[in-house]
Amino acid sequence: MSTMTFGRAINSGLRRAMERDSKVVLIGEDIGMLGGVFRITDELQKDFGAHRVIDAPLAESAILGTAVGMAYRGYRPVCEIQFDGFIYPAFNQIVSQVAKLHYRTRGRVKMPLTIRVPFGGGIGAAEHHSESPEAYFLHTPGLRVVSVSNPQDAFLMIQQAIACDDPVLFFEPKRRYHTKGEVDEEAGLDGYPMEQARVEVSGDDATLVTYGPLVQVAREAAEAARGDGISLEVIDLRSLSPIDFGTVEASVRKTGRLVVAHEAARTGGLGAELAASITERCFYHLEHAPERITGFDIPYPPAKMEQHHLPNLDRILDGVDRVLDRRNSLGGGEGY
Amino acid sequence: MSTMTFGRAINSGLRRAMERDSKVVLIGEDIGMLGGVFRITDELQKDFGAHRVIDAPLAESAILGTAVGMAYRGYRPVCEIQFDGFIYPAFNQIVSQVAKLHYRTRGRVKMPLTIRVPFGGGIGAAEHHSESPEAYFLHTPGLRVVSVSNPQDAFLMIQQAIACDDPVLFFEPKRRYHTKGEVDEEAGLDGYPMEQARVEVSGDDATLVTYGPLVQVAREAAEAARGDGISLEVIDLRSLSPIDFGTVEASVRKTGRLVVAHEAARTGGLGAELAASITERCFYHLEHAPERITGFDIPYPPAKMEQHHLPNLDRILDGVDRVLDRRNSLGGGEGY
Amino acid sequence: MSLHAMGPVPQEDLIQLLAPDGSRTAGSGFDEWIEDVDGAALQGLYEDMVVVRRLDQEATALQRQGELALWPPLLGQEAAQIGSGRALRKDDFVFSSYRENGVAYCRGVGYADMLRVWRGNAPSGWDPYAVNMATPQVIIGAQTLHATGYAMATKFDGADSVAVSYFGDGATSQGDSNEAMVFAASFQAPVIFFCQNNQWAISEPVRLQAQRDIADRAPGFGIPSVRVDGNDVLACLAVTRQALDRARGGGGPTFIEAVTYRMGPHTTADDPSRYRDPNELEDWKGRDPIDRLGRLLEAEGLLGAEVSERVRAAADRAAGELREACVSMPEPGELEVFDNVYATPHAVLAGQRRDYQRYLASFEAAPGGAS
Amino acid sequence: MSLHAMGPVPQEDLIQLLAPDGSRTAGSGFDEWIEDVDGAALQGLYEDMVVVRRLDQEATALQRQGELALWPPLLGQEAAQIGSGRALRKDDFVFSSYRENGVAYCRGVGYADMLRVWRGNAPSGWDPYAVNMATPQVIIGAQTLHATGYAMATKFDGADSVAVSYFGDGATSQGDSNEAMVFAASFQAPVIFFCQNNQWAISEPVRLQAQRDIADRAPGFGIPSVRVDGNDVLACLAVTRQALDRARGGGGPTFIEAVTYRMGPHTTADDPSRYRDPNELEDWKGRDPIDRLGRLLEAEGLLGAEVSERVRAAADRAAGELREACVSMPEPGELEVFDNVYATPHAVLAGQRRDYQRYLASFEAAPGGAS
Ligand SMILES: Cc1ncc(C[n+]2csc(CCOP(=O)(O)OP(=O)(O)O)c2C)c(N)n1
Ligand SMILES: Cc1ncc(C[n+]2csc(CCOP(=O)(O)OP(=O)(O)O)c2C)c(N)n1
Ligand SMILES: [Mg+2]
Ligand SMILES: [Mg+2]
Repeated sequence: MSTMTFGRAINSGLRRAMERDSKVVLIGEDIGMLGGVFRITDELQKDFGAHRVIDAPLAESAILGTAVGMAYRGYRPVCEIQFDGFIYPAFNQIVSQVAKLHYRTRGRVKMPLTIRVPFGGGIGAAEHHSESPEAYFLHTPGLRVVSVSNPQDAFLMIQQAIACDDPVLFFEPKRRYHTKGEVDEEAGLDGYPMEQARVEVSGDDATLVTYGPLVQVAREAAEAARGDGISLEVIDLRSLSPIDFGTVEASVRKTGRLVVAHEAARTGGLGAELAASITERCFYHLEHAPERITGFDIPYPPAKMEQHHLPNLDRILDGVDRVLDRRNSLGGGEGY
Repeated sequence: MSTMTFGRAINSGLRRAMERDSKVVLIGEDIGMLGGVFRITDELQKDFGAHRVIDAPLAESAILGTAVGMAYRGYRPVCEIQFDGFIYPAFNQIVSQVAKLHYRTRGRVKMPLTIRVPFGGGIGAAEHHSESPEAYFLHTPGLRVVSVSNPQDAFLMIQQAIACDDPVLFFEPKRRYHTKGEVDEEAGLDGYPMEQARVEVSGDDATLVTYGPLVQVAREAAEAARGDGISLEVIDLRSLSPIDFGTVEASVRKTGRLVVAHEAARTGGLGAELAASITERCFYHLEHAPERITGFDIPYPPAKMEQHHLPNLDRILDGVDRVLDRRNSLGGGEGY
Repeated sequence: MSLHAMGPVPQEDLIQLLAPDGSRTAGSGFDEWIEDVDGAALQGLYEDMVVVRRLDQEATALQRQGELALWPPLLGQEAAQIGSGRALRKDDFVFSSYRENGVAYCRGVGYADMLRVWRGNAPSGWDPYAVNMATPQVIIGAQTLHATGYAMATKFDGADSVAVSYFGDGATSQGDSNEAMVFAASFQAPVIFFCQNNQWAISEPVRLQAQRDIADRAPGFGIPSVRVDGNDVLACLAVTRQALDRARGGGGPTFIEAVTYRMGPHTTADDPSRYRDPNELEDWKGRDPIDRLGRLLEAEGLLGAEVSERVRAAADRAAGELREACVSMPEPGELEVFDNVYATPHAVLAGQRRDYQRYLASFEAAPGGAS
Repeated sequence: MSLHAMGPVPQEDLIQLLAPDGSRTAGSGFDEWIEDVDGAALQGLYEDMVVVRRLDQEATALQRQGELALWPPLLGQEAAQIGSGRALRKDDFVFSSYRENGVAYCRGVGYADMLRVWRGNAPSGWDPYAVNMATPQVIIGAQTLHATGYAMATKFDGADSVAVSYFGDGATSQGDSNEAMVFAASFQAPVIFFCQNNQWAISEPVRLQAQRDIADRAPGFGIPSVRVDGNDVLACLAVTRQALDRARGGGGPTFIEAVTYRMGPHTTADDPSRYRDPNELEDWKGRDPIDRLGRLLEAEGLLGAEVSERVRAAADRAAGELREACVSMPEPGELEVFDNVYATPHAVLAGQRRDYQRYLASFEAAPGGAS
């Protein structure tokens, strides 16, 4: 076990993957000498060479498109998108090529790409630097989508993503890059599959589901709720496509109440899918309609306004109060 | 009133909009001399000139990007995307520019673009020619999204979309282009706002919501169900962003049961949003979890397989049976 | 008012080894690249072109007869495709668009595999690794990046095979095609950009896409280019061989503009009479790639009755086999839509497959339908 | 192993009117374009550059002091921005990236407006129509298309104003920038592509993006280009004037590569010591744009104590006003996040706003918090 930051854990995971398989190559903007704007690829070019850690010209479509070509030749490219908001120039290659090539070629050509995306807000950044585009990708058949919430998962899941024969969007909560945690660098990849959600906190009164940057907030919410006599079960989804509905369903069958939180816009976000699917799966166990605590349906706002957009502890607890029919900002207070 | 095809109705609506406002210009691939691959812009270049109906070089990002520039100068560009699957090269311009410029400029710069997208399947086409990408856009704040289901709406809503000061994605169900219907070309634009859903068929037992190409199938389903003693209420959403939840809510409060159908992939599709929102809004009126009848989570399949992907009459009726707890493919049969 | 600057396509400066009248053109500087092409080889190229044209016509007919959903004819582009396609080594890798069935023929693609996707039976036709050619790319320009990435990886491997990307004049307008040149130049990737400028992108003339010759664009990216007579199979062979040689030797990418003409419609769904002058077609018929080589063969006594007969028989046989492969193709199964979406198991999709299977089964259970 | 072909940036063939030592360079062929630039005008350009550098330094200091969230310095690029910016007419329209605060200054953008976005107070700073300049574009390359479309529309209107797009060397790799050249050429749009090649795109040297001089790319698209000494304010003024004149006269687009150097970090968040040789900076200091014009002024007796003092005072005043504008900027309101998402009412978003308002109000109702 060693203590390391989130960012360092990904760096270490990338190094492992590169050591294990010489077909793993990294490609992205500024990832070489600079080590990436977040230093996630620090030292890797020095240690593995410029043909394993490739500083790409400034063109995201080409980063993805050439990675597709490399995958055709048996490579496992790991593409870094510098910030969430810069993934859109590559959207065409991701949606029409990366996602479809295995299907198109009837399984002949594998696309084991990993697309690393630092995502989410809370860092006081400029426009296009704080977005949460995951819903676009989980609506795209052929892709897998994961998001990590702690250094240990970051270390292992980046390796699992790279080892996976399907393309994986790997969403890194950039505001947690400097968070420290324990990492067991000896842990094997088979231990905990990346498709599986994890119950982070056990509880009985309501189920709170989230992923990535908000897992920490959800833990804090559980803590705060406990002080109020409410027992929250917190689930870190980890995989956003496919979603591990089984784990959430088991929890909701127990609690009867679901709150889902994410930073992405509400309409058409992951929360809608989770709420709809869980309602289908355990309608008769639900005591209240699932609540979504999300970013609003607005472009990501300027730094001094992001506090009014991002779900935080209070907004999440307000949602918990709603599913529990306790007093909340929209009324309630009869039940429980 | 005159009888005309769906395609002709859009053509006529475009002509009206161009006559009314000289700032309306059309831009797209093959829309001039050819009149578009579906002939929707037939004769318009001849009548309005090459600077009003612009054959663009083969580059969708540039079609959208130059349209943004034209909008800066007070124009109202109508961009034609040749087929649904070719919108992705323009995704970056749509999501980061078209959708955000009004917000970014604090209301100073309007983006009254209309983006016409022939969408959906059922025409036996090759890959990338039958997709339903609407969910990507309804998850994108700053955009409006509509879809039309009949010639009269097509004629009016294309004009409303062009007249709207916000950017509008205008989804045209390409498999209905040759469907004929009555069109009142004298109807005014204020009559029926494009944001409003429409109850197509009144009924009491369950609410069936859809849009675009499946509205016709939904009507047929209502007809078939009636023969079985089931009274379906059919709603054509018309606007996908914003969704007119009020109309759906009123219906579900009456019927207690919701089925939503679309061709797009299930996970993260519009159906998820509708199911989640309606569950929130009328949880205590629901007798059954909302059902989604959608395309599967697969890339759009080849022509000879599309019948196994597209929601059709039987699959929709099976969904109706499910919300009514009648016998259906997955069991049931106790209730009702 | 014409909004854009258009003009006729100039025919000077084309690399040409064979004039439309069948005589050999001197002074191209490319003769050395076809020194080894003897009489038998010329006859082979001729047969290839005749067979490919015949296959193309048969496929067009199959579409008219309802056996194919769509077909993108290559009529007129045989020299560009056979000349370049026959230059390649087995371990080179092709990334093409949808119109390169002549190249696919050179790579050894079988007839059923060639038609599968156009019949609507499968998402694509063949195993790319069996013939070292990716299946058709429909998204304009996308494959130029795939070829570039493949070539970069070839270089990582220290191999000397070359990636070849085929695309049209219209594709040069797409961002992807230009980014591909940036990457190819920066990484000195062993890739060939083979642009068949067939003068049209559906209804749009090349002068809407490019104000200068297409071949003029690559040098600005640091990529040498040639403009070749695309209806001259010998010239296409020669320039491709030179480009391959450069790439194998570490000299990086080459851009080839093959100036040719799409004599047919864009696809069988298109009606070119709406947008182009029939005289243009007549004009290009005088430069027909097959007639041209035929005249050379005749002049050299290489197209006697026996050879003609052999070529005709080969074309007939090919057409017959193509038709047979088409009509005898097995229909896809009901649950095939779910196959190969992912390489590894996917719980949500597995659930959808299971439900759909039960749905299908419910019809057997209750013959009256599901409702 | 170096995967890409890199080399030093050649300095020949640059259009130059003013040598680094302050002497006038002869023979550029561009003298006619600055014939009217008299002593007072030279002093004006000098003052502009000094003021803009001072503003830039003040903004950098404000960032260090926590008053701004981020700042993208233009240090070293003053001549490129002032030379081109001062060539424009009021009715021309600028589409820039994030680094063109010198151009914004020329357009008359106020200080608070310049800082608003970098302080994090607003999605952007100014009203584009008040100064005929779009607010900063962060998505690399996107604005090249906006400028092209604006120019197309200008042509529809029969107006003779020109759209000018500013972008960096890195931006030339993006598909959008290349598509913009395709459209600009095809529609002969009155647009200027003004590329400030400051040698770096964050940590990536220009030779990763382009194997040939950047200015060499445009001609292949049918767009004339010039490569100008970007640290020579007179040359930048001259080439921009020529390009504007061509565009106004119906001659279509021009591409300008201004060869300059980013003397500071990419932004205040960047640490260039990780990737670049300090000698490079020293080298470029010898070509400093302000010193250069200063030497000319001195040689011509135009930079006496009085003028120097006036310029210094102007810079001090500007810096003071900038600081004051920054620190006195009102904070955004709680519900401002919901404003201007749409131009017309939007029911779903209105509902979210209403709920959030009630949520905020609930804290007042129950001081203990919402839970
Ligand atoms: C991204 C994209 N946009 C539009 C289309 C529709 N489309 C198919 S072929 C074609 C014209 C292509 O012209 P060109 O590149 O010259 O190739 P050719 O068909 O002449 O061989 C167009 C516009 C497409 N397939 N992909
Ligand atoms: C589409 C996109 N990709 C990546 C980035 C991140 N990024 C911001 S500036 C920059 C470098 C730009 O270099 P250049 O075009 O030379 O302009 P300069 O900063 O030197 O003025 C990068 C990669 C971005 N803003 N947009
Ligand atoms: Mg073509
Ligand atoms: Mg730069």
